[in-house]
Amino acid sequence: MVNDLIPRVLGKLLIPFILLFALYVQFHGDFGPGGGFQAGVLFAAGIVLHALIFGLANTRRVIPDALVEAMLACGVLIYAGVGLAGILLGGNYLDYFVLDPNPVHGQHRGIFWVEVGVAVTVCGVMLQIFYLFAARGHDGADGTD
Amino acid sequence: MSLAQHLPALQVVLPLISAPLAVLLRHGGVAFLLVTAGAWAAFAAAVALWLQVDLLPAGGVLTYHIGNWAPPWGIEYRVDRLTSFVLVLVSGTAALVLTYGHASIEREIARASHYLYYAMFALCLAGLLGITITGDAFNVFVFLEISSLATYVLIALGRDRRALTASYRYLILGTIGATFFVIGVGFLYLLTGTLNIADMGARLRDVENPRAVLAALAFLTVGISLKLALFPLHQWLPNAYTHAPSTVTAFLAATATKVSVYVLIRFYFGVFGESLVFQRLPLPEIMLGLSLLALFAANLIAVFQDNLKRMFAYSSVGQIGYITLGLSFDSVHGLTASIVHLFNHGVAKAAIFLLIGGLVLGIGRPGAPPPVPTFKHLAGLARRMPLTCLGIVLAGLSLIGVPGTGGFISKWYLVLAAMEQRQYWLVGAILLSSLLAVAYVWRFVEAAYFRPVPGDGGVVREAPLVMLIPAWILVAASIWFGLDTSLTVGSALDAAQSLLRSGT
Amino acid sequence: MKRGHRLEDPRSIRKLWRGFLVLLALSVLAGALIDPKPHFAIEGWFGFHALYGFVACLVMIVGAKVLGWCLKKPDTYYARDGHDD
Amino acid sequence: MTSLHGLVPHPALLLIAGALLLPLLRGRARSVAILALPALALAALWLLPDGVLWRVHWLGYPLTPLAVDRLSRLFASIFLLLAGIGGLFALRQESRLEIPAAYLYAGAAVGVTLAADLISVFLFWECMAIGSTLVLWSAGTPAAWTASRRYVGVHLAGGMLLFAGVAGQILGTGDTGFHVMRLDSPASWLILAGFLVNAGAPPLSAWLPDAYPEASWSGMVFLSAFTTKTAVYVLLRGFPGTELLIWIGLFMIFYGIVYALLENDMRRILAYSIVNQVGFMVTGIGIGSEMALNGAAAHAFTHILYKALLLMSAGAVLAATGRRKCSELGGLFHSMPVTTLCGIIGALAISAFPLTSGFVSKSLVSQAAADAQLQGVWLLLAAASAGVFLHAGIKFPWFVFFQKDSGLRPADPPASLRWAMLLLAFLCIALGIWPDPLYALLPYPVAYVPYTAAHVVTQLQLLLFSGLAFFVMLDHLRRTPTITLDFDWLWRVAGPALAGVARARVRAARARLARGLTGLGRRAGAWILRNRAPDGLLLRSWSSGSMSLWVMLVLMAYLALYYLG
Repeated sequence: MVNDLIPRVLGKLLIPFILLFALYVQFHGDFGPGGGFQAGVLFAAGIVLHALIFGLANTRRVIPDALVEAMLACGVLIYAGVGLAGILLGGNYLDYFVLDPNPVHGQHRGIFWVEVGVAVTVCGVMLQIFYLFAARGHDGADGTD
Repeated sequence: MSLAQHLPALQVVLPLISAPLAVLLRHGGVAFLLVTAGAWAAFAAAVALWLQVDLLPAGGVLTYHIGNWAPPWGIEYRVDRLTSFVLVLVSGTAALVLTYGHASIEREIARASHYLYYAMFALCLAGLLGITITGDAFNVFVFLEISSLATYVLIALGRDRRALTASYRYLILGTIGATFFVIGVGFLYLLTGTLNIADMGARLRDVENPRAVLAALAFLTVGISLKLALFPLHQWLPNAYTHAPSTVTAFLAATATKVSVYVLIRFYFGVFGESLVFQRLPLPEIMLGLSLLALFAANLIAVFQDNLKRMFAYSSVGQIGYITLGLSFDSVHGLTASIVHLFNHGVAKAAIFLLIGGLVLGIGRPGAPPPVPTFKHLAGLARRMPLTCLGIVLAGLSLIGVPGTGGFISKWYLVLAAMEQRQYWLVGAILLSSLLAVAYVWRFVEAAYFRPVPGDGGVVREAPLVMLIPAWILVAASIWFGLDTSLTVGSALDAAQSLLRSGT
Repeated sequence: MKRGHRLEDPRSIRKLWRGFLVLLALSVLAGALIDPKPHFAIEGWFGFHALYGFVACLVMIVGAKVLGWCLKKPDTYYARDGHDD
Repeated sequence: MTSLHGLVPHPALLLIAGALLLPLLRGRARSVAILALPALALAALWLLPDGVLWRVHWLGYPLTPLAVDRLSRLFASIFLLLAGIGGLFALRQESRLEIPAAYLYAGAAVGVTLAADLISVFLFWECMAIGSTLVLWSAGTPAAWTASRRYVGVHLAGGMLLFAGVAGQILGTGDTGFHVMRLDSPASWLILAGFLVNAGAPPLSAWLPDAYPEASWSGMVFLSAFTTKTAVYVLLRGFPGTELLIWIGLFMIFYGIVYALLENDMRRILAYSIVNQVGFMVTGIGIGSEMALNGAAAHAFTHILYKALLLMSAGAVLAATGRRKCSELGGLFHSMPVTTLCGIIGALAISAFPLTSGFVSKSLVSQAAADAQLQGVWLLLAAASAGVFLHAGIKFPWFVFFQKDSGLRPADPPASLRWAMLLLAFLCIALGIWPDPLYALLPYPVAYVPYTAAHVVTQLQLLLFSGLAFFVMLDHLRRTPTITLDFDWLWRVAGPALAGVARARVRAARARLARGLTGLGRRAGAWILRNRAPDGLLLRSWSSGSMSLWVMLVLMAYLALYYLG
């Protein structure tokens, strides 16, 4: 689709907004509808669109496989890290109240980081699935199975 | 706040964290170190928890509130005697298998996937530990899925292409099992409005709609029975065990089905209560029948297998029959037998599959994909791999239930339980079925010790020490727990008594 | 060794037989000299043990023969058709 | 473990530990260890005082794995003595497995005699089965291998009976102690059955002549001594005076005689004669008076010695000639004078000839029968004495060492074998002449004098006339290369054949049913048909669909049952 003008232009226009919207959903999750899962999916959708328009190879240059796997891992680590932070700060595992002197702020902070972890992991998983399916038939040797 | 207080959380979190780290670092060797360290840390935590529970008065429970939310609302981790017992088994096996596995994994899994293997192993371990320790029914489901998904990947990592279909079959059936489980939990949630297992049990007594409770019980029973491979829902197991990498087989055989049994015990005694499950319903009869079928049919099938791993996989199905048989008695002795056998069989089976892993390594040619360990390969092997073969025979004695091995202890309690209820024919059945175990262990002995070495035997080396030592630790344990029963029987008796007391 | 050992000489065998018969007679006669202190009446009969030993052995041999007709098989019986595996 | 006599080790464990270490030794050190181990264990045994010495808790039960009284000391002593002499005899055995296995076996047998609770007895009992199987294996021949499989099968079955019995007894009485039991519960019947299997009682007696003769030339010496005599010991302790045992014992006696008379293989003759001799002991236990029990114990003691002597002479012949069949042997006295002499001494002892050890022990049993006014039993025992002389006392030496010259001229065996035989021969004669030391060891005080003129004369009459019967009937006793079917036919031929018939029946039934409409029958038949095929039902993998079907079925069944329940 690289040679089709309209999708290219529209894609270039839309993709930043999609990513931005994903971030909005992510950060606004506290107050309105949204949260890490939705944000992760939206973010991944933006990148999938990129791959559809500019080709998988280009997308893979932008977001390499290693980064996707790293995202998978980092998300879980962030989540678990928040939990451990609770322990280090004197609370129980996943205890948000102790993350800030003010318990309400602590709650916000805890939820925020947990949602970041979820978003990163979900995005990573989506992209990984997309890459695996998209790569089939082109460079099968790349698959991890 | 000391570290000791957070052990219940750390128990699960330590292996859990090692998984993403292993993925992040993308290097097999580093992943091995990380995950193995995580498993040993989990083992240390499990032992520490065991000691902590030991200090509590009889029937005492350690609880840990995740996120500091009080139990009926928040997720609670509960550690009692039975829990810590299973935790020690699971984490201990994982630590030994991981330590053992490096050499075997080098041969059985493509190098590029090593870090994946370790990550999945860590996830599986974390999932199993989570199932065991959590006191929240939905959390059980989550951890069940974590461990199951990791298990499917681990099985699919086997070099044999049939590993993929085996994994796929397990995926289908495992998902059905998990779905049934979650349907059951859903029913219970609707009826009681809580997900906390202890709370559920308390509120269920006041529930007026027995039909819905029965449906929940049926779904849970079938779902968990699938995961624990109760005959005739066992068909996923032989293929999965046969085609998975040796270390995976060893780990799963010792832990996965055992944790499922644990969940079943938790739900039967903790939620539904003894009187409903065992006195008002024909469940003990059904379970007795299915257990007997497992004892005879699965053991008989095992005798005819040609593939060593498959033979011992079927033997696992048979041995699970002993565990469920103990459950069906609904007595302290029966439950003790179940819990003890869960442990003793896990230890012996892990030892056997680890040694088979060494055997596969020994008979294979360097560089070639690992061969399938059939009886053809076994001819005269005892002379060339004496330690491996001797270890398999010794652990096999525990499967038979020879006095002086762990298996004897479990059978002793089973027989006592049967006699208590004056079911002498069952005593005969239990003892007869152990003759079938004799038959398949005997087949191994005959092939390994008495058949001449074939002319084109090729080069066969004894397995490396790094593999033999963990395997032999397990072999020694299976004999040790046949002689000194204070740990196994002590904990099991304690757990059985408190379970039966709380159920009434 | 064509001639055979002393014990295989027919003459010495005859002598041995004679000696054996004398021994038998002596043992029966000795029975007359002792005080048997019988527990059972039958034990007190003269020469009871001699007769009983002889007859009991004959009965056992004949019994074994009869049993042998029924149950005797060539000693390759089990090996023959692979029962023995 | 608390031990009052911490310095003295448990004799059985000492021997077993030694057996496990023996494979590490080589050459002279090994020979010394082989001879020293039983001696040390014997010394340890005699250093122990009477009474309960070890108390252990296991599985929540109090166990007493070491307790000594007169009866256990007697049996433990003879077991250790024979282990030592057998070790000397087997010193030159090529199989390096045999002596360690035999010592494990002997140690376990000693353990049974020193254990005062049922659980320890059972544990040592199973250990004995393992040790004896290993002794059998170490012969290394295919025949020994297949025989050992049947042997293990029978012993595992016996062990299971005992296991169930012990569990039931402990559950029923709450007492782990091993005392006199009455046959008033299923558990005690099971225990008795388990003991009797090892004693070689019918109908499972056939394991003994089936398996023992397949052992190596030295292995059978060990096998003859421990299993059956341990069974005698436990019967003595557990079931004295059980009348049933009289009849079982008498059956064993005559079974042994008749089968031995028909037998051609010299070692199978001796194996049948073990059953016969154990029959005497079992009968004695059944009579149950103090004298009868003394007799059973004394007879076990002397029998171990002379049966070992007989088997050593047979073993020496086998080692020298490689032949076992009477029809292929004969005339060996020419070149094997020592072996011949020892064989004859053993044969006289087993026949209870005056001045041999058998005379002083067997007399106790028949005297006890007479004292109890059991005329029928007494008569049968007298006939049996004659029969023993017939089948073992004359038949064995006659066909092996004399009869027609087979032309074989093997030399006497090497020194270690000769000395072992001579030692036993000496003991057989010495105990016959001077029985007081043996009598002093017996569990009850002995006020019996074997050497009265009346007894000697009547015994001589009995034996000499049975000798006459032998030579008169010699033509009918000619050996033919045959075997006689025994109960083992049931599991060697009939079982497999029945299974075959059953399979054929099921197949036929399947055909009939298939013609009908029932699909169920077809499936059952197909299962039988396929069960051993390589890609049959048992070996193939199931598809996910059929597995899911099963899940659904089980769920439906549960739901339906709950709904109804």
